[in-house]
Amino acid sequence: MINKVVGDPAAAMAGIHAGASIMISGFGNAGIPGTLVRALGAMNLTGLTLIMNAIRRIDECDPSLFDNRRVDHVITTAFRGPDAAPASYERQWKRGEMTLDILPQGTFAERIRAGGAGIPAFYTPTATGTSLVEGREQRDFNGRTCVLEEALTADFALLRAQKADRYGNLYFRGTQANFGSAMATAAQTTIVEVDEISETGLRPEEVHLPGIYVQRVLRAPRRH
Amino acid sequence: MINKVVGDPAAAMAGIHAGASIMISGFGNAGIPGTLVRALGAMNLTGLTLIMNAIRRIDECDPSLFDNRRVDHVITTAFRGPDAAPASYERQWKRGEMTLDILPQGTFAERIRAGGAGIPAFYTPTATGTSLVEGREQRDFNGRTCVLEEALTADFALLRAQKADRYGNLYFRGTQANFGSAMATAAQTTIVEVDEISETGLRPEEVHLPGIYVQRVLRAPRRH
Amino acid sequence: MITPLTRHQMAWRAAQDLADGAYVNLGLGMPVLAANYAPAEREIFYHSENGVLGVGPVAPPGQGDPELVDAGSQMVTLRDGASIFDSAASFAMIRGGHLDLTILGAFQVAANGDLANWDALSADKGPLIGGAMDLAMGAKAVHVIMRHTTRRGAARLVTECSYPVTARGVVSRVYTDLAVLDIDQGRLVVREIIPGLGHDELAAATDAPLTFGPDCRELTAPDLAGGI
Amino acid sequence: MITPLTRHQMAWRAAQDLADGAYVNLGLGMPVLAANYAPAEREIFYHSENGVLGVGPVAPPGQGDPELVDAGSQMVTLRDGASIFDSAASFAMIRGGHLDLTILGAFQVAANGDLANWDALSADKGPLIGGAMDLAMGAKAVHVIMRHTTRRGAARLVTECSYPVTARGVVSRVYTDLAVLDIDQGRLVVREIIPGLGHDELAAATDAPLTFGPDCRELTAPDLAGGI
Repeated sequence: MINKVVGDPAAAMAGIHAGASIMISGFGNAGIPGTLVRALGAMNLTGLTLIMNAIRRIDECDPSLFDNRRVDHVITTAFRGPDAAPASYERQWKRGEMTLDILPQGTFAERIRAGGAGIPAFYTPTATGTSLVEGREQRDFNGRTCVLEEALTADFALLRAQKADRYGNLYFRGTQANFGSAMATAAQTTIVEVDEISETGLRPEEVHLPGIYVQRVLRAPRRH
Repeated sequence: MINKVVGDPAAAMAGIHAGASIMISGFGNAGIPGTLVRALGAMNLTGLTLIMNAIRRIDECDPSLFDNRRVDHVITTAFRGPDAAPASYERQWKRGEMTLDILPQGTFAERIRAGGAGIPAFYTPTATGTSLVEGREQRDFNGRTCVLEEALTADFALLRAQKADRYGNLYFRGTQANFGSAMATAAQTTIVEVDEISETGLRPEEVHLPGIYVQRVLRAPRRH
Repeated sequence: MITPLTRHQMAWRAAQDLADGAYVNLGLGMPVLAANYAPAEREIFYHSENGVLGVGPVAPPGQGDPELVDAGSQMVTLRDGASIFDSAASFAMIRGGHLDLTILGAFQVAANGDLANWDALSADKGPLIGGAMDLAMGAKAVHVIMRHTTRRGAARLVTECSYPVTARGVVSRVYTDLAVLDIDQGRLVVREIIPGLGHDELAAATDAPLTFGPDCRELTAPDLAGGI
Repeated sequence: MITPLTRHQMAWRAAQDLADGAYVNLGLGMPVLAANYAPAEREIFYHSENGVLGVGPVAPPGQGDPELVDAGSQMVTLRDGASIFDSAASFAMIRGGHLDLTILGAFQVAANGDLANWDALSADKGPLIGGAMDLAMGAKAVHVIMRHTTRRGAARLVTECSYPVTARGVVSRVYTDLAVLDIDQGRLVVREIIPGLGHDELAAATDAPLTFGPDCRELTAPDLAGGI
């Protein structure tokens, strides 16, 4: 019998190892898997690669990840702290203690989607003519210059959704899905925290992300 | 005020011209826009390019399109008639009166999705090592040979859905969506026949395809 | 007297290998019959490439919805936990390597795992690819159900495919009416053989060298109502 | 005495050009204010790149859902006909050329339409791109709202951007606190100018040649409560 529901954060996070690459969903405060991020911080793993749209949201969840230098590499679209004074991650990057890939948000989303969809690489017009693509492979299609972008995958994805069932099917509330849907497809192991576990199973109409993309589900109601 | 609902098939099909490229949704009998296909047949246009998963479904809707040699080019994954004797389109192709691009179904779907998503080209492992990719541009990614595929777009897309509202939002029943969702994004003008027009507007939860991708909606209940 | 397996028995045998919790796409013909014979205690999610994960039984007569069909255009039901999506998403699932298994029919399978199942090169008919190339390249495992030989007695298990190839080096297991064979590093390894059939007789019906596993067993299947 | 437009007045002016039925993405800062000032009789669908088409007003205090936010992370409501989708779908919509218009803020705009709005090259801070590059490349039209000069008086409308460029040759209209300008084949054409400001004074505040359209009008805006 399929049952992807786990009982506690330790079971949810089992197997995450030093050096792992981890995608984390979230845009603004929507879809941030706060319980899982804090559990990650408590694991004291080093050499992590974090893949998330806006890095400040991880820092807000659990400053220990950066304060304790757990992260070696970041792939993001927004690597800027909220204050005039630099954040710990900005200082680490400026000091060369952390490497950074900064991407346009649409390229970030599409690279992750490609990673889950078995598309190893694609061309996009975004960022052509900018400093981001200097020295990169470019090619014209229909008179428009495009840059080659490769798929992005990860060892783990951490997501937040509103509801799940034992099959791993997910229902997102509001704008919770954001990058999470694509991340779930691109990670080897996808771990989701949810407000509710549906005992009866989600109806097909309710399923925003099929359970095939989800390996573990943890009930962790949102802190208000 | 936005109102994409049109009153009759003529208004729905306005502007479709000889030589037009037309995507048509449908898999099995689900999502076939029968009323629109019959209206297309009645327009007596020549030089059409039809883009559809399985060509026999068009022929079943309206044999006149092929019987009257309206179609010059077909892009499809299944160009085979249901009977042992060849269908009219098979005969026309064998005689060289019609050209054909035959594609794997996933490549067909992804090329259309790319057309709607502003991705001019992508690599896929599908069909490598087969006669379909002989002489085509190929490249290895992570030790796997892939073939370059370009986006597919069209002048028009004809779809069937269960419900729409005046904004063009669509709700699909069962497996009606199939290729239609992607086709709607890849066509200049998307025309949809539906069983019901929702006067109150679809709820966000009901919207499978946002109205931005739909230009015209026609009420045309399914013939049972 | 030697009795080759019927179509339903071949499908039954393939179904016994379906794992609990597996996500599986069954091709048209014999493969889709396998869904009828999976052990009842196993939860299996059947994927249909037109956009269903969790296909249930075919709808009872008169109760089907023509807008809810499987890849064989049959009106179907949905199992608990099913979901529906569009074709681009469905093939992203396939191509992205998320399906545990696909079981396909074939004209030929080569000892190196090459699969030929998409075109019989008929002189009068047009080509038909459908989803087979994506399934064969994308699924984590590709199993094939096919008769061991053609009606004229020609081998379907070959050293090199003469039919147009669907995908290279992808098949890992073949269920025929005579045997169950694994493809292991370019070798055809016989795991099961029907009672009364000699190893040399099986080899004579095969156009590639056979290896008989040390644990090669009898291939037996229950009587099934489904005829030949 | 010359009175430059306030932030809200600039947003108001940009909003007057929003067409009935348009699909529009408004960037952070002044652009998003424009939604408050679109003529009431026009139906406009505001897109938010985190996955909303049909963003409504900001939620009343205490009634917002923290899981329903716009691209500025504000808790918002939805208008009739709204839909929600994920980020990959949202950027497919943007990149695919489906949005009629995006209005963005900028550090600089060049006379050839180059846009610089993503990085101020701060010594201590990390880079922030967000969705601007996709919006600038993908939308059918790109309009910019920005002050005509920096606080130190340096021109923002330039012959060539000195800030890192977001996208090349994409901007077609610019709303400043002094003027409304179109970019037409590499020329900055002034369509409207605030009362009392001389053409030569506007030219002096601009680092690229200006063309004054034959129908150049006065740029006026109502008094608005929104302060500066």
